[in-house]
Formats: sequence, structure tokens, C-alpha cells
Amino acid sequence: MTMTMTGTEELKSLFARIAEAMAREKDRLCELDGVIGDADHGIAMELGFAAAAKAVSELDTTAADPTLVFNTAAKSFLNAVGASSGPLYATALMRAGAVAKGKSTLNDDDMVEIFAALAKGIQDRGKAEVGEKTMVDAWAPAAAACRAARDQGLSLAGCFAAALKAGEAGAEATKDMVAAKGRSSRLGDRALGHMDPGAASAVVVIACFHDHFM
Amino acid sequence: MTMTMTGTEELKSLFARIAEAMAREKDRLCELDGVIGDADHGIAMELGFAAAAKAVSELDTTAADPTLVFNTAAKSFLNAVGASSGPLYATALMRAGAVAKGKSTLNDDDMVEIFAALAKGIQDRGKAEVGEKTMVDAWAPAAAACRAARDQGLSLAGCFAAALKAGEAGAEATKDMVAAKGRSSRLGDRALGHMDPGAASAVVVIACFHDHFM
Amino acid sequence: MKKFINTAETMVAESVEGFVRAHEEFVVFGVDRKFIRRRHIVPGKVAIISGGGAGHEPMHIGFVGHGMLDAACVGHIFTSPTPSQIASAIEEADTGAGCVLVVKNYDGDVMNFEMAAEMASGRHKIETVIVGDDIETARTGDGRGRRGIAGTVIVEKLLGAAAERGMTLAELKGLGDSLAPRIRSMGVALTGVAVPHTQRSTFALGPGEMEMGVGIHGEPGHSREPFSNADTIVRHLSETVYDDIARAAGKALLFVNGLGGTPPAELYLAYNTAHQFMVNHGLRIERSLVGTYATSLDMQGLSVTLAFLTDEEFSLWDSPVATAALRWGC
Amino acid sequence: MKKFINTAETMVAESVEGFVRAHEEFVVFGVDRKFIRRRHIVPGKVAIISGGGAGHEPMHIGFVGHGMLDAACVGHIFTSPTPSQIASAIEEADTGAGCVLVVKNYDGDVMNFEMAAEMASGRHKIETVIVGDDIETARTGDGRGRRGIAGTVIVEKLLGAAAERGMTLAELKGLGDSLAPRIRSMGVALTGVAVPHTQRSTFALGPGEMEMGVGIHGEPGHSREPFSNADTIVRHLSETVYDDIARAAGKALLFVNGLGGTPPAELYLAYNTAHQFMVNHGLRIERSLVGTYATSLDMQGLSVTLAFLTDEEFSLWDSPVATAALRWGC
Ligand SMILES: Nc1ncnc2c1ncn2[C@@H]1O[C@H](COP(=O)(O)OP(=O)(O)O)[C@@H](O)[C@H]1O
Ligand SMILES: Nc1ncnc2c1ncn2[C@@H]1O[C@H](COP(=O)(O)OP(=O)(O)O)[C@@H](O)[C@H]1O
Ligand SMILES: [Mg+2]
Ligand SMILES: [Mg+2]
Ligand SMILES: [Mg+2]
Ligand SMILES: [Mg+2]
Repeated sequence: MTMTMTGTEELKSLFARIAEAMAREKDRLCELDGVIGDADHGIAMELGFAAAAKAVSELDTTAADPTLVFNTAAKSFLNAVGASSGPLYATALMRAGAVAKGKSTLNDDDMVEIFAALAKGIQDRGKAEVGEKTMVDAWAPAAAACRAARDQGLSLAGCFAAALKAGEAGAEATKDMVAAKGRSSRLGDRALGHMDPGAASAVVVIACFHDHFM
Repeated sequence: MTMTMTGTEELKSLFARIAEAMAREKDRLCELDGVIGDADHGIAMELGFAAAAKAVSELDTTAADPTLVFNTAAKSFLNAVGASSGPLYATALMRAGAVAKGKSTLNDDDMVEIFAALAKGIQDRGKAEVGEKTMVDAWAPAAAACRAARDQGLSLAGCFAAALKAGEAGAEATKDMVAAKGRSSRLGDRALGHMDPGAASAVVVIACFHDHFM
Repeated sequence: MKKFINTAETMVAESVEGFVRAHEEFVVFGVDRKFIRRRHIVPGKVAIISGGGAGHEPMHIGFVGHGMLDAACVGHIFTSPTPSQIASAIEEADTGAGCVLVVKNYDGDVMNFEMAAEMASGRHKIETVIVGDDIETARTGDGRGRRGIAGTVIVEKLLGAAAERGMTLAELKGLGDSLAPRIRSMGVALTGVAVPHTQRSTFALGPGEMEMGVGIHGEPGHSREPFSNADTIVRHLSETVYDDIARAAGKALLFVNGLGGTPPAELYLAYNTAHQFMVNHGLRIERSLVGTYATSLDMQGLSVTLAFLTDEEFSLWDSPVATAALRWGC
Repeated sequence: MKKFINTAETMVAESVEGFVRAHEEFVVFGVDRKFIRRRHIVPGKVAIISGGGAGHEPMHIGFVGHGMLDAACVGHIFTSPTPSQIASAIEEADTGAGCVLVVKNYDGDVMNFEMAAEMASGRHKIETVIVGDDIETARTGDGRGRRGIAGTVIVEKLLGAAAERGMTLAELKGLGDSLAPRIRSMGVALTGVAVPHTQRSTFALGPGEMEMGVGIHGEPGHSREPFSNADTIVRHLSETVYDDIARAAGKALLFVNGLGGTPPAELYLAYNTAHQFMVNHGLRIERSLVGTYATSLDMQGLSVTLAFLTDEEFSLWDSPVATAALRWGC
């Protein structure tokens, strides 16, 4: 089993990848949000990750450690986006930064922990449980699957493959949910049949992790 | 040549005739006003003459003289209608009442004078000259033709026939005018090609005089 | 056309009743509900009375109260009140010092107020101030055609304040007449409006059109133009208004008025452009007013008003006013 | 969709700039234009700070001034301001007595204000009051889903007045939290609105439809209904609001709020119906507010808010306030 060591340069390209993906998916995400929310989720995610990718790209690779990368990403995401996604992803990224604390490169176990920290950050900030039709429905099962795969000794690529599969299933499952958090929680049954936009964008982020470490 | 004597009863039925005609023409007048004004001229004329006809119909024929009929009509027209047509026709009717002062019935000369007084009242109140695209363009030539016909010794029926012809021609002529009074005076050339609604309703009133004394 | 109304026949009465209920602090109905008057008439003060068709709310009923109007008469939608309404208002509001009628320059309004003045002139000293703040177009020639639109608010505020300070009838007439050439407005409509009574829209605009130079009765303006962005539109209004009274010069009040369907955020954006234009042209904007004060039912659109005032008139503008729609200093 | 804007990107900044230019008397920009604050900060007074997405004007910037808010942060259209904006506002407005954040109950607003409070908590004493005045629907269950809508105006007015009187941070927090269960609102939309950024309308209504129970972000309500007359609609809103807090009882403030595209005349007509309903149900309507205070861009629609207040709270309502959108007593 190969071992990847993820450093600042790697993280920069991961953020660049996510930003590109969001630019591609922006319209679809806005469309999903238009059905059960306020039609801006694609804009928020694109703005946020574009700002994060730009800010981390400007960091001096030799001087900046992974913690600084995550914290910089968190801060710029937050300043760019005031929507729900802003504090949710900023908190996620700060938690990731805390896990990376003191490390100049991250090994596979670290990356799994970081992935879990992202999910945990979102859940702590938004106080949503699985089943409430939010991005947590993608992030929580993805993080659990990722950890479980790691516990079974899978490679990082295998872990993120498991995470992606679980995240996709989770996002798909939001279609059958009535929302209890976020804007769509006012809609009651009218939200049924529609995927939560935050869960959809979570899958985009998770897919970037998967593709990056493949 | 026959001589008609017009009393209170006659005037009552004249007002009833005008009120009926306005109810019939209401939509057409609103439509004309919609093109170069505010689309309410038919409503104003219908309301005004309905109120006038109702009020005079309630007068005691044996006690009420023509002056009271005209003054009652003026007052009820005015209370019913606040548009431009309100003060214009109320003033006209009050002038008619002044001409009838002291007379218990009106002879043909009186009726011609009354008709002229209506036109004069409108012109005094609105301060419009012929050619300014208002009801004066129908009323002024009609009154002049009526007097001229009388001077030539025509019967009342002949006088009102001349009046109607002149009024119709005057109303028709407003199509080629740019307005200098009333709402449409703001439209400049855009008013060209359209008949003035007040001139159109004047023809309706004049036609009632004609039909009544035919 | 979805509106919050019950029937076309009752809408004005119901709306005015709601207004009175909401502002009992300032206003009461006059005799037979013929008009709205301020709750506390001030003996010895010249009465300021205005009125006009309904559909322009909050104008004029929203300006009844301390420091502004003593009474306001409301007609049908876009239709002048009757002389009888106006005469009754004069009767109730004039305590002997006389009264000033503030009339927007429309034939209907002018004639009905004139008849009311004739009716009441035996018992009351009456002066009339005709407001025609609309821009002059080539077609209106001698200026007689200038309509009274949003600028009327300024005339009513200044006359109201001056009357409260004890100005005489003659002085108020003089003040009102001297204001006219120094207040100028121009409006633009993005939508037409339909009078519920007639269900007929006086003009209909396509998605790419706007109507320039409109009044406040849903009547067409002087030209139909392709719709454009806010800067282009508002600069055109500002420039036209400015050119029309640049001769007045001095310190100015700048007023952006919403026509009913345009929200505050857009009015503020428009104000920003208008303000910038005026400042770039060397004007000192000493006071501002931005909001929905003189409407044309639910029309989307706005007007820009520029008023050159003297120091004395600015102080009248600043004087306390307590009405439903304008309030400060008390 | 014709609006007075230049570009979707610049519309908020231009509108807010116009607002500040028009109301320099009351407000100035905070550092880096991150927020609007009152011109004269009062040392020793607890600061009251609010904010939210743009598109709700005059809320909240129109409530910055003496007797109400000390600062307001504006986000993009319908999007919460960022923690950095809010933290900067806290920095500039809090003179040591602490500050109260008034937050409308939306996940985005709540989380961004929460992060700002975390960021600023080292140097400032901060309390948060969450406003959720929207009616409770069967679906929202524990009430967590109740959104903050027009009733927020009342909370901001009362807290602002209380802070001006010298109430402590803890007392203000207590007052704010105790108000929540006594203020209830419900809205109806006759048209959807499109956020210029996305050009996408969140719901589109046919000529015979209306959306019941809407918030102020153009989001759908809880049901689509056939359009009806004003009495039917407003009685339904009034009844729902009344039933939702009838348990509170007592003397009430009744507030009819326009959503941006509905003119004053219709709001007054609606107020008339709401007032009659409440009086018929034995309520004493002690105060009223009718106007366009919390908007959803240029949406045609309105909301009815009922608030049961104590005598002390009515006196806070009556306290002097000098802001762009609410002003009396000074
Ligand atoms: N409390 C919450 N916890 C977790 N996720 C949430 C919460 N509230 C909202 N979300 C997520 O945020 C998404 C909407 O994000 P976005 O459109 O950017 O923000 P907004 O709703 O403020 O416009 C929802 O689809 C949902 O997945
Ligand atoms: N000053 C005036 N003199 C004579 N007639 C006038 C004058 N002003 C308007 N009119 C007439 O009134 C008509 C419009 O009447 P109406 O629609 O009832 O009033 P409004 O214009 O107030 O809605 C015009 O077509 C014109 O003939
Ligand atoms: Mg959204
Ligand atoms: Mg007309
Ligand atoms: Mg009319
Ligand atoms: Mg949003």
C-alpha cells in the first residue's frame, strides 16, 4: 500500500480543483436551490471556493504549513460568502486546520482525520442531524464511510471512493426528506422529491478529494 | 311654423334621454379617453347625467320651474362627478338655469338661448378656445349654428339639426388637433388622429336635444 | 392585475378609512366623511387645504397634521374631489384667518377647486396656489400645461410650516406663487396602471420599454423609449429637470419619489445617481427626500424633483411636522 | 423584470451609498464600508446591532439612528452579511457597555452572527436576540423554523429605545427574549421576485394565484392558493396570526407591512380589514404601523403583524426615534 504525503502544494491544487468544479456546477446548484431555497447556492459555493483557492494559491509554499492553508481558506471563504454555506464551510476548514496543527505534511491517516473534521465542523456549526435534508446528509455518511474504510486498511484512494459513494447515496436520500433545517424547512412536504442543494455541492467537494487522491 | 313650449316635465324627459344615451355610450367614451386621457370620461358623464336625471325626476313638476330643474341638475352632476366634466357641465347647467330665471315655460327662443348658455358656461369655466381639442370644439360651433339657424327663422328642430351637424363636424375636427387644454395637452403630436372624448360626449348631448325636439 | 381591493367602487373609501384608523393620533374625518382633517384645528392660523384624486397616496391625506395640511379632500381614483367636498373642508378648517388651497395643475382639479372657492367665498377669504412642477416640454408652450406632480409635497410642507409660524394669507399666497418656478420634476414609468373601475390600462409597456415624462394619473408621457439601466434613466431625468430650472441656481433640495410599485432599495439607488449628477453640476444638495410620497396606484417608476430654496425656506422645510407620511422635529 | 439597477454586482453598494447620501444627518459608513452606523455613537450605552441580506430595505439600514440601531450590516441580496462585517460593526459601535445582536431566524444569519460573536467575544460582551415572528406551521414543529420577518422592526425599536434609556446588556437580552412569543406575523405574495444575480424567480404565480405564508427572501410559502379579494386574504392572515398568539392577549400593536411592490393605498385598505378583525375579536389596538418597512425586493404582497406589548413596552415604542424609516418624538 502506497502512502501519500500531502503538503501545502498538494492542498493548493486540491483547492484549485474544488474551485474549478464549483464554477462548472454553479448553475446546477443554483437551479436546485431555486426549487426549495433561494437560488443562490451555486453562487455562494463558487464565490467561496474561488476566494479560498485564490488566497491559498498566493501563500508562500515554503513558509506556509497545512494549518495556514486551511485557515487562510476558511477566512477567505467567510469573507466572500455570507450565506449559510459561508460559516458552515469556514468552520469545517478551521477544524481541518486544527487537525493539521504542527504538521508540515499530512499522511493518509491525517487526511482521513481532516476529512472527518470537515464533516464535524459543518455539523457543529449548523447543528443539523442526518435526515434533516442538509449537506450533513452527504458529509456525515461520507466521513463515516471514509473512516470505516481506513479502519479496514484501505488506501486513501479507497477511503475517498467509499466516502464518495456514501456521500452520493446520502445526497440522493435527501430527495425523500422533509427539511428540518435551512430555508427549505418551511416548505414541509413541498420539498419532497427534490435534492438538497447543499448535499449536492458536498458531493462535488467530496468527488474532488476522491479525484485528487486517485 | 310650430312653437314648442318647454316646461319642467319636458326637461325631465330631456335629462332622462341624455342619461340613457350616456349609459349606452359610456364604454366608447372611456375608450376614447383611454387613448389620450385617463379612460374615465364615460364613467364621469354617465354618473353625472344619471345623478342629474334622477334628481330632477324627483322634483315636484307642479312646483318646480325650469330654473330649479337646471340648478338641481347642476348641483347633482357636480356632487356625483369630480372630473373635468363635473365643473364644466355644472357651470353650463347653472348658466342655463340663469337664462330660464323667472320663466315657468320656455319658448323656442328661450331654448336656443339656453343651448347657447350651456356652451358659454363650458367655455367660461374651462377657458378653452376652439381648436384646443376639447368639448368646446363641439359645443361652440353647435351653439353658433343653432343661433344662426334661429336667426334665419328655422324651427327649433331645424336649429338643433344645424347644431348637431356643426357639433359633429367640430368633434371630427378634433382628430387633427394637438391638445392645448385638458390631460391630453401633454401628449403633443401623440394626440393626433384621435377624437377628443369630451367633444364626442358633447355630440351625444346635442343629439339628445335634436332627437327630443324633432 | 392582482391588487388588495374588494370592489372598485369601495376601494377608496376602505383605504381612507384604514388610513384614519391607523393615524387617529393626527387625523379625523370631516363632516359626512367628505374630507380628512387634522385632529386639532389651530384657531387663528391660516388653513392649508389640498386634495385631488385618490391613487396618489400618501399624498395628500398623509400630509394632514401639525406643520402641513389642515385638511385634504379625496376624489375617486385619479379624479378631482367635488366642489362640495372642498367647500365643506374650507368651512371646517378655516377659523377666520382665511385659507390657502393648494391645487395640482390639472384642468379637473383647477376647475373643481375654483368652483369650491366661488361657493365658499362669501364666508371665507381664500387664496389658491397652483402647483405645476412637471418639466416643460416643447409642446406645452406657455407652461400652462405643466402638471402638478411630486413637487407638490414640497409646496405643502413649506406652506404648512409657514402657516404654523403665523404667516398671513397674503404672505402665504406670495410664498406659494414664488416657489413654483423653483421646483421642477420629471417622472418615468416602467409599467402602466389600470384604474380598477375601468379595468383599462392607459398605456401598456413591453418588457423593453419605458414611458418618459409621465404624470401621476397613468396618463402617457411625452415619449416611449427603450428601457435602459438606472444611471442612463436617472441621469436623463436629472439633466432635464436641471436644464429646466438651472436659471434658479443656489442651494437645492433633491427628492426622488416612488410611483407606488418601486421599492425603497431602487429609489435609493436612483437617488445616488441623481445626487451625483447634481453635485457634478456644481449644485449644493442641502436637503434630500427619498421615498414613496406621490403615487400613481401601483405603477413601477419614479420621479426626480429639484427645488431651489432660500435659507428661510430650508428653515421652513426643517420645521416640525407631524403627519402620517412626513414627520420630524416633534 | 425592469428594475432601476445598473448591474447585479453593484446594485447593493449603489443603493446603500444613495441611502447614506440621503441620510447623512443620521448615518455614516463604518470602516471600509463594511456596515452603516449612526453618526453619533453614544458612549456608555449598550450598542444594538442588526443586519441581514440586502433586498429588505429600509430594514435594517433605515433603522439606524437615535433610539433604534447603532449599526446595521448589509449582505448581498437575500444573503447574510459576513462575520467580518459584523465583527467590525461590534468593534466600532460597542463603547464598553456591551452589545446586543438582533438576528432574524435564518440559518445563514444565525450562523454568521454566531461566528462574529465568537470572533469578537474576547474584547466585547455580546448577547444575541433571535427574532422568529413568522407564524408556526404544522411542519415547523418545535418552532425552530419560525423565521424573522416584519416583526423584527418592533424588536429593534423597543430594544433601541430601552438601550437609549440606559438598560443594561442583561436587561436588554431579557427584554428581547421575552418579546419573541408575543410578536407574530404572516405574509402573502401576489408575485414572485427574481434575484438579479441569478435572474431566477424562486416561484412564479399565475394571474389567479397567490402564495401564502411567504417570508422575505422570495422563498415559497406554505401553500399556493387562488387569488381572492382583500377582505378574504387579510382576514385569513389576521386570523392565523391571532390564533397563533391569542394566548398572549392584552393590548396590541397592529402592523401591516408592504413587501416592496404594494402601494400605500392598498396597505391602508388591508390595515382597515385587519384592524376590524382584531377589534371584532376583542383586542384593543393601541398602536399601529402601516407602510413598507421590511421588503422582499419589489414583491407585491404584504404581511400582518400582531404584537402584544406591556405598558412599559408601549412607552418604549413611543420613545423618540430618529432614523430614516421610523421617526417621531424628535
Ligand atoms: N443548519 C444547517 N446545517 C447544515 N446545513 C445547512 C444548514 N442550513 C442550511 N444548510 C445547507 O445550506 C444549503 C443552502 O446554502 P446556501 O444556498 O448557500 O445558503 P442560503 O440558504 O443562506 O441561501 C442547504 O441546501 C443546506 O444543505
Ligand atoms: N379646460 C377645459 N375646457 C374645456 N374642456 C375641457 C377642459 N379640460 C378638459 N376638457 C374636456 O374634458 C374631457 C375629459 O373629461 P373627463 O375625462 O371627464 O375628465 P378628466 O380629464 O378629469 O378625467 C376632455 O376630453 C375635454 O374635452
Ligand atoms: Mg441559498
Ligand atoms: Mg378622463
Ligand atoms: Mg379623470
Ligand atoms: Mg441565500
